[in-house]
Amino acid sequence: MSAGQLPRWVDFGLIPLLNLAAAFLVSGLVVLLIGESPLEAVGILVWGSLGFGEGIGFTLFYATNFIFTGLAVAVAFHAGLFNIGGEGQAYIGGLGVAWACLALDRIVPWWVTMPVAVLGAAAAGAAWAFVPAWLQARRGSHVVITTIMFNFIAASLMVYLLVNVMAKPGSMQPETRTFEAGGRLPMLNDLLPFASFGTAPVNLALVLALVAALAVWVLVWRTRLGYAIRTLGANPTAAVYAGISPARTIVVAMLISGGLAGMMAINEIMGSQHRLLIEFVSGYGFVGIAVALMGRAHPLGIVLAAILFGMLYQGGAELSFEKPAITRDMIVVIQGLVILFAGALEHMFRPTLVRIFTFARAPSATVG
Amino acid sequence: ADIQPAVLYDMGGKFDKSFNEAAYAGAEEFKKASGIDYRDFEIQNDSQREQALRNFAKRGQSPIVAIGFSQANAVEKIAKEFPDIQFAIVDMVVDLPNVRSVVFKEHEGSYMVGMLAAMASQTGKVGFVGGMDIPLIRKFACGYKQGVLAAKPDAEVFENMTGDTGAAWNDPVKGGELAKSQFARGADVVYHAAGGTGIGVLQAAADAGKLGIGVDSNQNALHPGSVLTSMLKRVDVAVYDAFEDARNGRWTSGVTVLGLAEGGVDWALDEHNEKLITAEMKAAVDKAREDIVSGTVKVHDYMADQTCPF
Amino acid sequence: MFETLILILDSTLRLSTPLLLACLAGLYSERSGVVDIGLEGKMLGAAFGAGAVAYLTASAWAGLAAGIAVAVGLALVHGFASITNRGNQIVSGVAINFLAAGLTALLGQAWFRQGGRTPPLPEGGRFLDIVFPFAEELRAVPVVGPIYAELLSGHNVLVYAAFLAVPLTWWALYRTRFGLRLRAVGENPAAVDTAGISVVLLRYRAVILCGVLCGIAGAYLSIAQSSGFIKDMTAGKGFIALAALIFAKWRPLNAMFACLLFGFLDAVAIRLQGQPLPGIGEVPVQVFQALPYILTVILLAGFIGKAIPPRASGIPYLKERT
Amino acid sequence: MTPAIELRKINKRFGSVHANRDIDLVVRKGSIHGIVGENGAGKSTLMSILYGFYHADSGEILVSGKTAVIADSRAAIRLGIGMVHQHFMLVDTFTVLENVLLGAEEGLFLGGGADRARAELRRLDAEYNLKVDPDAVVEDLPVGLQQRVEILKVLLRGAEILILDEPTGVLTPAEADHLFRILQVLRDQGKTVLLITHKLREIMAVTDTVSVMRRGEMVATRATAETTMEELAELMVGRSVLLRVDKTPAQPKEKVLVVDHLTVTDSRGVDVVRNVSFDVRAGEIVGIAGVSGNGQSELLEAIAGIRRARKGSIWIAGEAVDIAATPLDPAEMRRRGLCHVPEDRHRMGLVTGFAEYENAILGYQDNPQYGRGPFLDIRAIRNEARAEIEKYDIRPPDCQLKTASFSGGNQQKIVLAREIERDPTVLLVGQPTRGVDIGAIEFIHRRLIEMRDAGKGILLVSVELDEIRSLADRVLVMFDGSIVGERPAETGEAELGLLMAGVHDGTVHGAHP
Ligand SMILES: Nc1ncnc2c1ncn2[C@@H]1O[C@H](COP(=O)(O)OP(=O)(O)OP(=O)(O)O)[C@@H](O)[C@H]1O
Ligand SMILES: Nc1ncnc2c1ncn2[C@@H]1O[C@H](COP(=O)(O)OP(=O)(O)OP(=O)(O)O)[C@@H](O)[C@H]1O
Ligand SMILES: [Mg+2]
Ligand SMILES: [Mg+2]
Repeated sequence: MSAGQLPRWVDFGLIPLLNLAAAFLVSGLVVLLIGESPLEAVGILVWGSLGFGEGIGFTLFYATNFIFTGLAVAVAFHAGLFNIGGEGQAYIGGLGVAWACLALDRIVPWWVTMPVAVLGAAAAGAAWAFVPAWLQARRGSHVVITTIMFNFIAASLMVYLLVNVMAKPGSMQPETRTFEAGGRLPMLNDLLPFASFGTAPVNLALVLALVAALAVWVLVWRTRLGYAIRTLGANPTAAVYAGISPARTIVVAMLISGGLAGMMAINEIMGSQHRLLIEFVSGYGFVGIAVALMGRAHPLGIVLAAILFGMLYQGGAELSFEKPAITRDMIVVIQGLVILFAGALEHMFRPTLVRIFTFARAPSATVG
Repeated sequence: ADIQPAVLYDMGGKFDKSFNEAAYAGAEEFKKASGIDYRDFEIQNDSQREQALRNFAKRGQSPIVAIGFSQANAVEKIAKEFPDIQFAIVDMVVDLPNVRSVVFKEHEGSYMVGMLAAMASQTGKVGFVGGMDIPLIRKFACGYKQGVLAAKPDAEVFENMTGDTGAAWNDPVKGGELAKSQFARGADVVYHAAGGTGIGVLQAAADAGKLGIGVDSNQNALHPGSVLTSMLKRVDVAVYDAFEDARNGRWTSGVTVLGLAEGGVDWALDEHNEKLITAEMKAAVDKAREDIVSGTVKVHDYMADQTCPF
Repeated sequence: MFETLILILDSTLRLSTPLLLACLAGLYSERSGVVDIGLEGKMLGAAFGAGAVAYLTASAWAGLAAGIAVAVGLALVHGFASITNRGNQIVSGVAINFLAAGLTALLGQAWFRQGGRTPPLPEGGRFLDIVFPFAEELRAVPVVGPIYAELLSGHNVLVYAAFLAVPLTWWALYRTRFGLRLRAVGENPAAVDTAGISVVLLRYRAVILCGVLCGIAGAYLSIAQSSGFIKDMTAGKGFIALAALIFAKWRPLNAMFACLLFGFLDAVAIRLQGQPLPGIGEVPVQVFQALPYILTVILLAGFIGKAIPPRASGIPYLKERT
Repeated sequence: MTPAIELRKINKRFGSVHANRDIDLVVRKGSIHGIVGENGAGKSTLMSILYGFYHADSGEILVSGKTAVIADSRAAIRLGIGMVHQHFMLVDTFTVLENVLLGAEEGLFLGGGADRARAELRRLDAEYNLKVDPDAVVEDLPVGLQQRVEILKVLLRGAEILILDEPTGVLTPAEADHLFRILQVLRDQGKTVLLITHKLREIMAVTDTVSVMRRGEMVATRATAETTMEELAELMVGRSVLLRVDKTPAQPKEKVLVVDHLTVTDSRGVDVVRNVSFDVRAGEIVGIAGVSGNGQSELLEAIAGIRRARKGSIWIAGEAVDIAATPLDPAEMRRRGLCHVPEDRHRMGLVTGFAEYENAILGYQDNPQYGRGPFLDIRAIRNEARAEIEKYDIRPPDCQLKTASFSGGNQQKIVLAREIERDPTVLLVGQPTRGVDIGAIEFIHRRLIEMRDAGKGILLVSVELDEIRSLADRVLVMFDGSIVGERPAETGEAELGLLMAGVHDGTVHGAHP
């Protein structure tokens, strides 16, 4: 799609804004339907997510999760693979984090544990992506099916491990013991002197996520491997022609994808919960699909989309806290509408704007 | 001044047809009786537990009742931050001076309905359908088995779990299939501890002309004549009491264990199932209740040693 | 043993029905070139619509109609986004899943105040099992009896509809004008366009058919297999149906076998769960929970070759590169 | 007599591109009317407007003297207009019959319509000698036959006005002649034919009238009898063009590529290349002639390391490559100095979604000069791409532009530049000028001769006999997977044509089963 016909600020500024406005307009109608004031609701949503330090902190905390899972989907996407397995890969990634933290937290400070945990998370997530990747590469088994299946298998594995192997004795909760200081990432609030994120769990993993985003950008557009990945995704026959091994590239791309998804667990497990617990991924992997696609598989877009979703999560929580009539389901509806209007219907206003701008630029050029 | 109570539900949400819903019922009951409104919140992910508790606390809500064992860590943390606010947690113990912990002896209630199941069974085979294979559900299952065997030592108990994802608590279709599979193996009474999934279990029992047993709240009315009884877990009472005690200035912290003796767990008998419970059955469970309360019969608590000897 | 097998197969039929309906739904859509990962959402929406209306009207048929209407409505949203506005089809599907999950719970709570559940259905609100003539009498006949009485007889009308939809779909796809054009538009929309056929209308028809079948699938869940709607009751079936569709390489007969296979694996896992395995002994229940998925992966790796989707699927049709 | 078609002041813009500008055109009924023009001149656009595939921004269309509103292709078909598109509009996975049936089903169900279509196909075969197996799947057919299906589609719908957009780009001379005979029969039956082609020889041979387009405008219309190729070429390009390749006799030196008993089996298990042996020396161009689909593509791909060979061996610059045994590795072939311009630039030679500079390193992405370690040095790559753009006059000269936005001729130059500038020992070239206008053809041919003269060995595969004859120093003819003969470049077209049809030593060699 050539963007040439509209000024850049329209393409990258006005159109997304219009789309978001449409999403909120329709959401407003739903809010109106259940008898609340849409304006007030938007106010609370925005204020709740951006209006004060702690709100921002929560927004960024959620955004961290989405950056990881969004990047995971995007890397696979560039290789022409649709990895729906982020959910399972992140879940298993938690194992890597937990093993590192449980082993080290009482012995060494967090900054020693952290690299081990990051490696553990990435390795575990990558390992979970490996089988689908290998099957796709060698047997042509469709990665969409296998990653869906591996999400379910991950859930079973984790319940087994958490209930029977890793649970702290005597606890009702299928969860490990809580990590000591050596297994906890510092909160950004404590790290940055000027920050005022209050008690929000936004932590060092955010920095890690941003580094990951930058690394993905470099990987995809500035390395030979990224070139191979994109070539394979865009034209598999050309990739073969260019001496790029499809099998190898598929596996590598999926390993990176799985590793990124696995790293989401750093934020949740080492950064916030400080223990491995059941179902901690709670849908972040799936939202990653929407984030990646809305961000057009570009790291910058993903970071922005992740922040938008972080806002919806945090602002939505504030909203349902303030307005009990607006339940958490309402927030899901709003998310759906945002994905619909800002994602799937992103071209809706385009033709109109093109007409307006062409007209404005050349009022004499009569057409038809 | 009036108290400003609050309830924080667990992930299942306040209409989970299970303990969260019971908590909601208790809070509503209190509101009706006292005219005092309350706040509540349904979390969507683990990070919101602390956030919501803190939000309540900051607004001066008290007492704040957190439902579900998953809230323990959050309650512990926030209760320390706000020592002047009264907290309560259901299903888990948090040892702090401003926290009331309410735990239930689900195994005792399950024991009672297990006995009823065994006695109502023609085939000597009964079933259990749990949501997810987690300790709490094993606790239900274990008490139930002991009860079944107490009434009929040669009885057989089939035990199934629905799944390993959150959907396990909301999958009536799978619940129905699990029940049907147990019926196919000869069971004719099935007890569920599976939230919304259980609706499918009870439906399958009704469809097949077998008996189901409800859980947490009284589900006898769902299929009158087909639900043998329900194991009541009075989370509603726990919530109601917490609010009421705070209002009357009778608030106590510490651990409250609610078993048969305290009326915290029970089995339901009403007009919907009275025809199903014979005098003989009733007599037997009444006897068992006495024995349990007096301590002559000890119902095994799975959580005590993480095993179920049955 | 034989009886066990019959019972497992019986359960297989029940479990595969919603998958099959959703899978065929996806087949129409994807064969026309519109990728649909919103099957889950459409099914969920339909389950809710069916549950709500069947409760209010005490008529299963009215419920079914409502379920279909809801799913078609969501399908049209998908069509509007991906056909008319040429949006990203996957994003649109994701959006529909979110919308359905949120709206069903929200409206369910607003209307029935039971936490997004619909109340249990009244008499007549549910599709009941159809017992074939002489089913009971013939039950005693060896082999044929149980097959007739247990396996063939005693399902609700939607089960039969689902399996009837397979040959119908095959026929529609390969023996009718609509089918020819549908297959063509999924492979090369430009060819259809130059043949003087509207790509947009054709795809809308496919997407609507997809909605109709998703509607039946959803209605089956809430007013045939269960008695009422429960929030999130589709429990991932839409995704499994999608997997089945790929497994089936977008062909109707294969779709039936794929769904039967998934249903069968599920039924076997349910049946085996909680029983010690011969030679292995007591096995953790999670093994059985994961079994259908593990077996699917193994089967996929072992027997099914590469699945090549309809060539134009997922790509919006755009003839003028503006 | 009223003209079959009259176009008045047709305008069409694609965004900022003014593809058709005030086009006027009159096409006489019962004539063959040729249209020529460079790549991107707007020929296809104009025809698509006539066929209702695109809508003109302004202008008027008259069909048989009556103003026609052609809202879509259906309307065009109803007016008796049929079109064979430059890029085939076939459903590859369908059978011939299904393709022909699409849009002409006659009724809701396929049964009756299919029978009628079958009968009609038989009739058309009898009348025009257009044989195809109705039950063959289109993607298994050679391009020549695929085009035949397109023509059958048009005829079956009873078109009175036929538009053919570059129909001969994929045909052998014999096939092209056959097509032209059919067109002449059609004309004699009173039908009107609009023919777009880059080949001026064809224009001179078959058309009655010819119109020339340049940069979206109609610059001239001539009676064919009253014009010359030179004049047309000049009208098209706006300058005079050399229509013949100037070259000196080759001076072959050592063998740089030796192919020995090569056999290649395709995915269906059929031997598509059978026991082929030949060599290429430094400083010569060896041409492989043949009707497309006789194994040339597979031969090239096997040599390039893209396709596995079942038997045989290859020496590059004296070093043996056991291509049957080692795992496939096109990169290794490149390291040994073998470069490859693939036949199909869209399928293989380019990633059209990439920027031009990214395509400039396709296949060479791992070369040390394009980066350090795992990283790519974008600046170095762009500099090289800019140099190639300049040297090969690739237009527009913007290396950051998406490759899809270049015309076919310029895309071809991108591929050629990339492979030639690698300074290979051996260059494999497949269909170097397919769909490319004469200006670009002239340039490409000149570059290949220069390479030869610089002492490179070139293996050229082309279905254009003209191209082979004017470029190659030796000609090998492939038929049904085997090399059926070697001839010097001066050999007459007739003799080569016979070899290509499988006739040699006076016997006809039938296709193997
Ligand atoms: N679908 C399209 N979208 C945008 N621009 C187009 C499209 N098709 C053609 N164009 C523009 O119109 C011009 C004319 O293109 P057209 O395909 O008609 O050329 P042509 O004369 O057929 O060239 P060729 O000989 O290469 O086939 C091109 O330069 C291009 O810029
Ligand atoms: N997205 C686009 N926007 C504007 N112009 C485009 C775009 N894509 C292609 N074009 C233009 O369309 C013209 C025709 O493109 P096309 O791909 O049909 O080339 P072609 O010359 O016909 O090549 P071929 O002979 O290989 O078919 C080119 O001149 C190119 O500049
Ligand atoms: Mg053209
Ligand atoms: Mg062209």
